[in-house]
Amino acid sequence: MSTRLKEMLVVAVMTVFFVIMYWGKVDGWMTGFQFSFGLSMTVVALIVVSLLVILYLTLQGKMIGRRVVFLYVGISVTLPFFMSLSQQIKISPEVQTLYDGIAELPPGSVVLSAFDYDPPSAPELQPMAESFFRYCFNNDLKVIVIGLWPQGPQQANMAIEKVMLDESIAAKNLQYGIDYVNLGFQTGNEFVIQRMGSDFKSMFPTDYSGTPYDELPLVKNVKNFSNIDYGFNFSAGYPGTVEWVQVAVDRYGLKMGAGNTAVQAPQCYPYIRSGQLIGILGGMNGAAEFELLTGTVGKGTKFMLSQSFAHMIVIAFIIIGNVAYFRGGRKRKL
Amino acid sequence: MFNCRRKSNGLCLSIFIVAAICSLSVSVKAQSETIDSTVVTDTNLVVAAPPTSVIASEYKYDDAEALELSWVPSIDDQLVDGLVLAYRVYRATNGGELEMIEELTPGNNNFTDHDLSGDSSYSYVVAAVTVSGEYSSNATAAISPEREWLNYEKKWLFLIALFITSAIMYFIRTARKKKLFVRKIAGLEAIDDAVGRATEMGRSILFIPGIQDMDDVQTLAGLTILGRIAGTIAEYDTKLFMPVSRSLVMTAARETIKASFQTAGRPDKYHDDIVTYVTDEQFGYVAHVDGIMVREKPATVFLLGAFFAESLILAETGNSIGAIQIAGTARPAQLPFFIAACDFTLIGEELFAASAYLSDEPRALGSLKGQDVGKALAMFVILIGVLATTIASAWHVEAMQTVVDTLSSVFSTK
Amino acid sequence: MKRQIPLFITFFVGTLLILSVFIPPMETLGEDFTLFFDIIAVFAFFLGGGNLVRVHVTKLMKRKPDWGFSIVTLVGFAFILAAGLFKIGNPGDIASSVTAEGSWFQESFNYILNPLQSTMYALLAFFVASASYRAFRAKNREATILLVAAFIILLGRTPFGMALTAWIPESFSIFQIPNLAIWIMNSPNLAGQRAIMIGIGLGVVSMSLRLILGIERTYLGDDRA
Amino acid sequence: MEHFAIWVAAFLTMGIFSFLYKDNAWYKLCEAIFVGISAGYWFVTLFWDNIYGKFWVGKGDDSMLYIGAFLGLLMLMRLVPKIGWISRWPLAFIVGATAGFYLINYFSSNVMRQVEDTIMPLLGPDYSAGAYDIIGNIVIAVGTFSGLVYFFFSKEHKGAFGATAKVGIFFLMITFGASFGYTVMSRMSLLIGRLDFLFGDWLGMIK
Repeated sequence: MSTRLKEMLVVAVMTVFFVIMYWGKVDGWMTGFQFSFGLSMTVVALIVVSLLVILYLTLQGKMIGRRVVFLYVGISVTLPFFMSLSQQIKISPEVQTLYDGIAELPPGSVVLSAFDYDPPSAPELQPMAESFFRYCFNNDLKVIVIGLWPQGPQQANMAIEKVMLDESIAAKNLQYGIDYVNLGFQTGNEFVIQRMGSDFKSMFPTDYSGTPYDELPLVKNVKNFSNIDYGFNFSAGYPGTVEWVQVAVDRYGLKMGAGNTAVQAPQCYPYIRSGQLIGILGGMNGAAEFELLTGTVGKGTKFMLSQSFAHMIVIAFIIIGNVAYFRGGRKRKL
Repeated sequence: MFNCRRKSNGLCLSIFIVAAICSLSVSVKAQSETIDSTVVTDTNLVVAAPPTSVIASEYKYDDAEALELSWVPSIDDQLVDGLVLAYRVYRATNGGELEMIEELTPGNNNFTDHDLSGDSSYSYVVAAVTVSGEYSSNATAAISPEREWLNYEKKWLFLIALFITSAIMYFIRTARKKKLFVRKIAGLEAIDDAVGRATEMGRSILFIPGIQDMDDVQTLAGLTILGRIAGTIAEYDTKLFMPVSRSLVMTAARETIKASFQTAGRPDKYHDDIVTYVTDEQFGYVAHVDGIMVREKPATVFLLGAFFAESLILAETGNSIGAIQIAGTARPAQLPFFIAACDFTLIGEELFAASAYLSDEPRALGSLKGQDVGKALAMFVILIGVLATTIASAWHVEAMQTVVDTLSSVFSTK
Repeated sequence: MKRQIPLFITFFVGTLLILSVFIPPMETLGEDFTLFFDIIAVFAFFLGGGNLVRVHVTKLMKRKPDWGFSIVTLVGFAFILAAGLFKIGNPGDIASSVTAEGSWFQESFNYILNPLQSTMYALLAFFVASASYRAFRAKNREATILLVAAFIILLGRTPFGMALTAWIPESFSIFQIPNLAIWIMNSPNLAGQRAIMIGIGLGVVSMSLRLILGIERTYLGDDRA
Repeated sequence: MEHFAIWVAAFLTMGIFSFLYKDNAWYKLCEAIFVGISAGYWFVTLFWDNIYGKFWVGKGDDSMLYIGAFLGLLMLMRLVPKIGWISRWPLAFIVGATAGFYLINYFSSNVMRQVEDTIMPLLGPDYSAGAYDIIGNIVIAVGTFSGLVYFFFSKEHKGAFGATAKVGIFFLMITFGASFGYTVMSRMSLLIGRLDFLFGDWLGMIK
């Protein structure tokens, strides 16, 4: 059979599978898989064994190609979705600091949350945003949303919509404009923060849906950062936490915490040390820890297993790569 | 509740009474959510002393747009928690009516009023707010904000920047007279070889100046390096192509290549299609460049400029087609990926030094030497500063503390 | 002349912006510049967008390989401009926001651009793994150090790594992998970051000076051309 | 309609993933769609934010805006071959402004600020630091110092100077390793997000 034919066959089989699954979802007879504990362990064992085989092959001098590595990454992220294994999550100090900082806010405090990310970074930041809103609404904190990234405010709306489905929060019957406000996006990066230092309204004359600033009871009396009790920044790059710290914290003395993508987080550690930031959530791990502290189980916790598996696969391949290298090195010496 | 063993039992008692009234009033507050000054009931009239010594003064180093206000908080605010609910700042412009401009939390004793104009005069009143009403201070004298022409707070920033720029300029001048030593930078040594290899293999060269626009210095650095190597490429008669993600970068890159080809004596080799605009979208651009890479299979790939997450996608794809890759960026987060997937990587400062280094022009090389003066200064200050502050804090040596204070006032950027 | 005036403009504007930081009445100049820049960038798009169209039309006319895909690009480009600029397919009247829910423009973002962006971004996961497999080898001392640091961070940020060294007594807790990871982030990593940042700062100063003084000027093209 | 949209999204998602196997027509189609749609999308966003938003809705009387527009028009002179060189003026303006703006900006935040932050008592204020913190402080001071030595251009890396530069490289390598580790974590999350879309939102297979 030619390669081309094989490829076509694989695509055809996959398409049939997708159609059946989708039909199942729409029709309602498929509500999701869950491997039993035994099956989960068997799958894990199979992966480990196959990795050992690869290690053995490498020792024999047969290097595997890129595509095999790709395949393993795909498998190690996908399969844990269906596994019923649990793992213990340990709270790191910077997450604890962050939680303590929020926990000491009295009910009624005004919280500014800046959404500086877009959909591609949502897997890491959305779970944080959800548990953040959940905490704020459950504890009667008033939330003002803004965004320095065009899609930020939309992500905030999605998170709020989702959190509103919670029974405890739905029961509070929160009002837009009184309990929370989404002021939308503004261009200008750090200059927006700078201008907000003197006047919020000049940067956000209307909210996300066009209601004038002065008609929103929550923000009507909010002039600048001095009326904000706490700031929280969800950041995936520039502009983001670095800019917020440099302008809002350093110049206007805002108390601030941040949730960052794991890539961004290391750059913000110096700010925790110097006290400019009160804690940070780094990546999905941070999200899972925050979920644990706020007592909700969201996607952060749920996907941590995939995350751990993926790390293990990367580590395994680094080891295999090094085995190949040292084996090759010995051969040269001989 | 109160520890009243001291002599001032009278004071203690009065505090107790006020506190009792206050706790009553707080319950009133809880009932009426908003602070309404008209709510006055007979039983709990809460009187507070107004703030005193309200002074409006010039806000330093601005463009006549702000005034600073300070006051001594109401004595009741200082003695009893929760009696004063807020401070309200009122402003009268050019002797007109008072209007409220700000409400501050208790305990505050200053406020900066921005968005003023140098043409008007302003006077202020600060009032302490309790549940029963407002208790206003006397009005301040009318004052106009003034414009300062120089910001003396930034004098040290100015002087140190001046010192370093002078050092750079000094070496630029000296370099014209005598050749200065500059150490080898590995990635740069390899550039000629990389261009040569593409020529030998009869394949093309791909140049990527990062994904930022012309308002990022890293893009400028990338383009200046392009200016240095485009000449060699023209001489070798190698095919160059350069998809870019910004329209302005496209324009500037075309000018750069045209000029270099001209200088190399091969203006005939130049045509606009060397540089093409793809899309401003980060990953849209990457999707296209990745595709182009596997289809064109360039022998050499340059990745010089500002890179974000796409660094590894590009570098890994380049690696998979077996291209020689020379990368450089000043974004620390992306450096490890270039180091892992490319043959040579210019780390941070080296990216900016590269064009000077490649030009072999004495003036440009001199500027590198000037940079070293800055580094030496930074190292010296770190060394002295760390030693001094360690000694000062551990053994309380007065003289060392002076050194530390001086240094921190000089280098303070807050 | 063709080169003298631009060189003077660069020198003048550059010097002005440096000085503006120290002169309060001119403090907003940096901000004005970003405003200028944004506007110029929109105008420049006519050049970029025009180039995009020209490249694909040429490909189509000359029937170069894969010319069919050029049609897709051109149609997509035209479609989104129509939906965005003329608000075709927008619910409500012409005054409604272009990103209003249900508008063609917004739906194209949600169901076309967003999946494409996110997936391209997710490809990184695969490349990260293959790069680690191929390139992260203890070839020499430097590479070994890099490898070890990466290893500790990778382990330290997962529950598995936490479990691995949980047996270490509390008094030596620094050697537990998660704590070690944090220590690396806060100390040696910070030191390296700082050295890089200071170097970059000085590199930018020197590079900017070369531009302002006209020592680097290839971007201005050639007098003769 | 909703069914169609989610299938489109899934089709595009898998098209991009197919590049991992090899370059193919499916990927090329996705790439063509991506380039066309995103280039237009950016222009539309820029137009509404910067042209409509600033000239019509915003403070239209701001003379600064018109200087920007004037420079923009000069840029378009490029389309007229004879006076194309005028477009170098706005370019020169941008380069000058970028250079000037970043010179001080980087100097203040990258040089002054970092130096200021590195000056700290090694033993903590009044011996307050624990053993690990002291080691950490020393590491920061030594690392920053030796890292700077590595970047020196005008001195050959030989002798004691070379040894210090070597230590500097070690620190840089730790930094890169740490960044790498963190990035792996982040990138895996992105993939998880995408696969969650495919298996969860689209096929409904995740409980």
